Amino acid sequence: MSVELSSPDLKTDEMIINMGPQHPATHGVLRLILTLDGEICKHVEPVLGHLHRAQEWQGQNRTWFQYQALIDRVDYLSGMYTSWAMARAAEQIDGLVVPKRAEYLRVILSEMNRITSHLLWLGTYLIDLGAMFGFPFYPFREREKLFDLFEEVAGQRMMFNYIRIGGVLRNPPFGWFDKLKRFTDEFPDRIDEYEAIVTENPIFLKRTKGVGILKKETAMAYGVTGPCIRASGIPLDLRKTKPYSVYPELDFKVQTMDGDGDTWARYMCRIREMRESNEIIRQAIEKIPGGTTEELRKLLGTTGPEKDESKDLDPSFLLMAKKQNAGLRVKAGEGFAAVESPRGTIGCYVISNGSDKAYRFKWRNPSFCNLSVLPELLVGAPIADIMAIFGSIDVILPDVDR
Amino acid sequence: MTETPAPGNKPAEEPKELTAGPFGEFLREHGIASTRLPDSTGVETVLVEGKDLEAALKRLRNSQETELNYLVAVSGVEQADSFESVYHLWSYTNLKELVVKVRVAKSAVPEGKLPVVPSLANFWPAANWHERESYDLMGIRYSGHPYLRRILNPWDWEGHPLRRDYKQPVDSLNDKNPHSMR
Amino acid sequence: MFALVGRSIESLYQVARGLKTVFKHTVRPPITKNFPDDMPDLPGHFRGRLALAVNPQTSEHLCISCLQCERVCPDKCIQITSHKSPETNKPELIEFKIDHGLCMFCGLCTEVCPTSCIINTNDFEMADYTRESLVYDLKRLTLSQDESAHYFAKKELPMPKPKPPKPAAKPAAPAAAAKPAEDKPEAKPEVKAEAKPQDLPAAPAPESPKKEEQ
Amino acid sequence: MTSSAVPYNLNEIGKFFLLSGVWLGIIFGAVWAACWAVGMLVPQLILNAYPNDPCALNVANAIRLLTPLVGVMVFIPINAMYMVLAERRGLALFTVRKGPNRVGPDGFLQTAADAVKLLFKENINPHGGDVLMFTLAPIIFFAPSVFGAIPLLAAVTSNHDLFKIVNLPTGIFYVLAMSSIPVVGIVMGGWASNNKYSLVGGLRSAAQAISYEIPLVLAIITTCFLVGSLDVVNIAQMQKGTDNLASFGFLNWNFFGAGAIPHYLDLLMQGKLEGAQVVTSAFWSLALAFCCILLCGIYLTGACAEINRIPFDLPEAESELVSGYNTEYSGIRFAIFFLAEFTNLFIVSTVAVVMWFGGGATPFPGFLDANTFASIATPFNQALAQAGLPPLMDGQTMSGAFWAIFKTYALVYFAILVRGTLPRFRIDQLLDFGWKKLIPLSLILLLAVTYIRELV
Repeated sequence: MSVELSSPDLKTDEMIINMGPQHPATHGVLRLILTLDGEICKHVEPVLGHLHRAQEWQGQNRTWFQYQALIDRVDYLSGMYTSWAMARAAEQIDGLVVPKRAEYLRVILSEMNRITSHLLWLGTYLIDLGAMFGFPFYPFREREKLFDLFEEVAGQRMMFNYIRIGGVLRNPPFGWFDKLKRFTDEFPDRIDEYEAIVTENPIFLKRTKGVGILKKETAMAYGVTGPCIRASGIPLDLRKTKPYSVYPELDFKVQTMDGDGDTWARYMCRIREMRESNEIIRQAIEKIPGGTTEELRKLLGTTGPEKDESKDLDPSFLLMAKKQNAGLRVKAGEGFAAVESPRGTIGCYVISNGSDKAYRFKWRNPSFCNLSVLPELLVGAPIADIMAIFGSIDVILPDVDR
Repeated sequence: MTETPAPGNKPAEEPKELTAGPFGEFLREHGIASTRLPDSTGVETVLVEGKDLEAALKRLRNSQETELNYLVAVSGVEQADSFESVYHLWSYTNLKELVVKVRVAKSAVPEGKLPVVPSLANFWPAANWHERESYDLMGIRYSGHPYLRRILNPWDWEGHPLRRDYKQPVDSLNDKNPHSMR
Repeated sequence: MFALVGRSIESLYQVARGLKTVFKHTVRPPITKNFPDDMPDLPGHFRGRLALAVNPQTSEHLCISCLQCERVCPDKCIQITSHKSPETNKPELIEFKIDHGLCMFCGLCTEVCPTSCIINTNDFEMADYTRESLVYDLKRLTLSQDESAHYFAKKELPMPKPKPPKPAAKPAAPAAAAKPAEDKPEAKPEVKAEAKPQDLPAAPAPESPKKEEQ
Repeated sequence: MTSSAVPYNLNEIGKFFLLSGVWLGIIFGAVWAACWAVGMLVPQLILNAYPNDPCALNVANAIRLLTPLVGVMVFIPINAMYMVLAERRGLALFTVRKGPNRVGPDGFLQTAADAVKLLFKENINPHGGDVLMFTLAPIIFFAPSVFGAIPLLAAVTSNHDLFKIVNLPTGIFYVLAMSSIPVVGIVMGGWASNNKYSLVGGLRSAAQAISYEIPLVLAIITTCFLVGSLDVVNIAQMQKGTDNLASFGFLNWNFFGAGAIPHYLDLLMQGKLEGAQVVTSAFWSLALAFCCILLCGIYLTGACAEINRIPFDLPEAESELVSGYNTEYSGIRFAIFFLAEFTNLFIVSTVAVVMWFGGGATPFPGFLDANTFASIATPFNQALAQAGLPPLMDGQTMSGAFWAIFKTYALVYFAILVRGTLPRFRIDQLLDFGWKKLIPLSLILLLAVTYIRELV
């Protein structure tokens, strides 16, 4: 066989590789059918649904009260937000006004949850980039601390089941706010440490700068939300653009990045968001009506839970606008509510017919929508960048597949 | 809510005519007929014909006045007598929101066929996966979709699980099977 | 050329900064806990294995067979068998089964229980060899009087009122007292005296009892 | 929340050092005992048994010749076991964890348990794979590191009588030649696995090894050129400094310009420099030292790439290629891959120590040098002599071995620290870095060193 190596007729074949669903870096069970030319990606087809649990069907076949316990599992890294989206949808339909204290507790716990989610992303993203052994443990350390706090107030570390239709489940225990305050004090230093290791690291810069560029127009056309689109320069953050809950009372900035929105910008955006969330928590602790649990107890003049039934209670100190019981019903109507989750707009479209079950549930999951832009980003990228790009859009597969 | 009668439990139908909201006016100015539906929790809701859908959404997306350039979700809904495809439109730049619905009456769907709604995926990639999902779970065929394939269920799945008349298959991992592994 | 040299030096500096930060962690104490040796200090509200409490004062079984938990369970993992007592005309508990293999520890059953009978304990080590052994029956579920007292204090549950004395022998009583202690060694430690607040105002407190009590 | 109260972690650090000390004691005890038995005890026993038999003399000598091989054979597996444990515990220290601490006292036997586990696991042949190649690959990967290590034995033992035999006049070339063979094993393993990820990993490895071999060899050649020898023993000995320079300790190392700085200081103290010469000489000495530091850096970078350590672990890039060439391996074959990886790390560190960090020379004259060790060894030797047995070892060898190993492990720990910090390159960036940065730099250094050498 005489083949001229420089000839354009040199016969090469495209290689088709199945990346996933059991690949270590597909964050669970995403399957990417890659068509490779050498190490360059020619075509990508994501195959979803390996983790499909029929969350919408379950919502329609369980009572509101039961389904509240399930929806943390839709996006298990930020369970507060799925709960919150559904609670908001139901509250909108029902016309409930959630007490102030409950809203503040929601904000505090959700921002904590945002931090844990971003921390997990940070750790796993560095694993995707190959820093397998050292760095990823540091974000997880802080995450554990937050999970301990979650455990004290909600009962479990990830499946909170804390935000309920009309309020929240319970007040944090004594000393909880102090612990949280201590965490917010030390957390910025920890982020500084992460940044010292990662942000300016030449290898990290090489791997991320100019890689996986997501243009504004593309991002908007695909309905990308969350840090991904903020890194592309569009200040879409529902906490500011469509303010809900008590966010208007809190002082914070939407973190956007200039430039094209490459992988590094998405990284940086999340780092800044963590700092911002930390500030939000700090402010919310200051502003929460009734103060810490100890102060609230003192205010109410009660010592134990038996006497909490006092009637002359300031309504903003309540936790629930609607009594939670097994026969919880929501008025007939339809509504769409969205909250800003760590991954973007998480929306819940609910049609209720007044019974104790919803007539139709539809989740608008940020991961699902953000993932749809992946084939666009991956074409032309080498195989090593697939993980850098895929990791940077931060999808969580249960959220994609529901 | 008029359009949410569950089988067996339906509120009274309100025949009174609703006046067109700002978006309805906007659509009419551009020659697209629309019907105002009751607001969904304070957001204007319009019903458009399937054939007008693409034109309407292109207008709403590209026009300077509206700039509804953020397609939040496409949901398939099965009502008592119709299938609906619901489009939640937001804006990246301003606070406007709109809900657009397309209805296909069940009586208009031939036996053994799926209800057909025109697809947006060709000019609005955000709709691509949402429409696939809606097709997969609710069985609404989006005509003109570039790659209308099941997305959450396996490719060889039979039936559309969120339909009210869907029968769950009995397999080894299923409670209904007497030899269930559970 | 100089730019290249400058960039190289900058890069080396940044790498060195990273290495220094990592090396600094050597002197930080580890966050690892030696798990079986030192058990985590779980909060009272931790949602662990489900159990049935007895009255901490009188060691009566608290379950009134109202079937609320069975109905609310999203996983349908609770199975209650009861019959109507001929003497008192009230339901009496015969068997109570929880399939912990199905349970997802959402805690809804504990929220609806009118007598605070079913509670989430702090026990989370339930690994077993068969699926069948994950199905806990009444005997394995019922806590001893000490354990009940411990959890009632830890969760700040209101003390239940003793049931009115019954003329007939209680079928549920034998299970209540005879609970082997080694089942839950880690739950034994001293009852914490410090007050932990629970549901402050209007939490989803056990809704008005007697509602389902026929 | 409570962790920030106590900023010190002396407990864990202490445990780490204790564990290292015990393991190192075991390693050297075992190697020493094996070498002593094969090289001294057995020949002496044979000679004692057949005092005047020429045949026995030949047999004794033949057995004596086996000493280096036995030493290496004993050393490598135990050493790899320790290094795996040290890596895991070291990384645990850097990442605020505890690391393996269950098997044996405080995790002491973790790797032994792992080794046993791997030995008993099933060898799986991938479907459609080439079984012969698949089996040979780990051996080809592993064997060169064993044989490549042998000349270094002479260097680290200060050319002890027993190890003289393995010293080659072109020892460093032999080591380099051997170190380039393992890549064949990787490519074979990747090919024979019948797995696309493995194949990509194997090919990446080939590309990487070829591109990083050049700067690595150039760095070593430049240093050899500067020193004027290819003999590892010679190179190591020279860094002790000649008689009048020996008091400068670590400044004599090739790392600091192959004796240029001590030479300059010596001249300065003797007052032999005058006028502008004081400055120019100093400048050129420092320039040479700087070049040597760069050379060492190039070598370490290239070596990292040669042995596939982070940040150059592309052939097994876990997040991209699952595990690269060893995806399909299991059981003893995987164990051999694993063993070879750590052995290679040790060997490249030893080469660096011999080439740049003074081999067995003490960094500070008089600190733990031959005399100190001689005073430790004397009582043992006397006791053995009374029992009619050959002496254990002399102070010179002990000191050399101690310092060479000490420095080698210092480099190994540095590699662990790097592993704990840096992310991985991308393959094209890696090749760019190799071809466009390191190779030109090493060529420039070769020229610069040639020039500066004449000026110093």
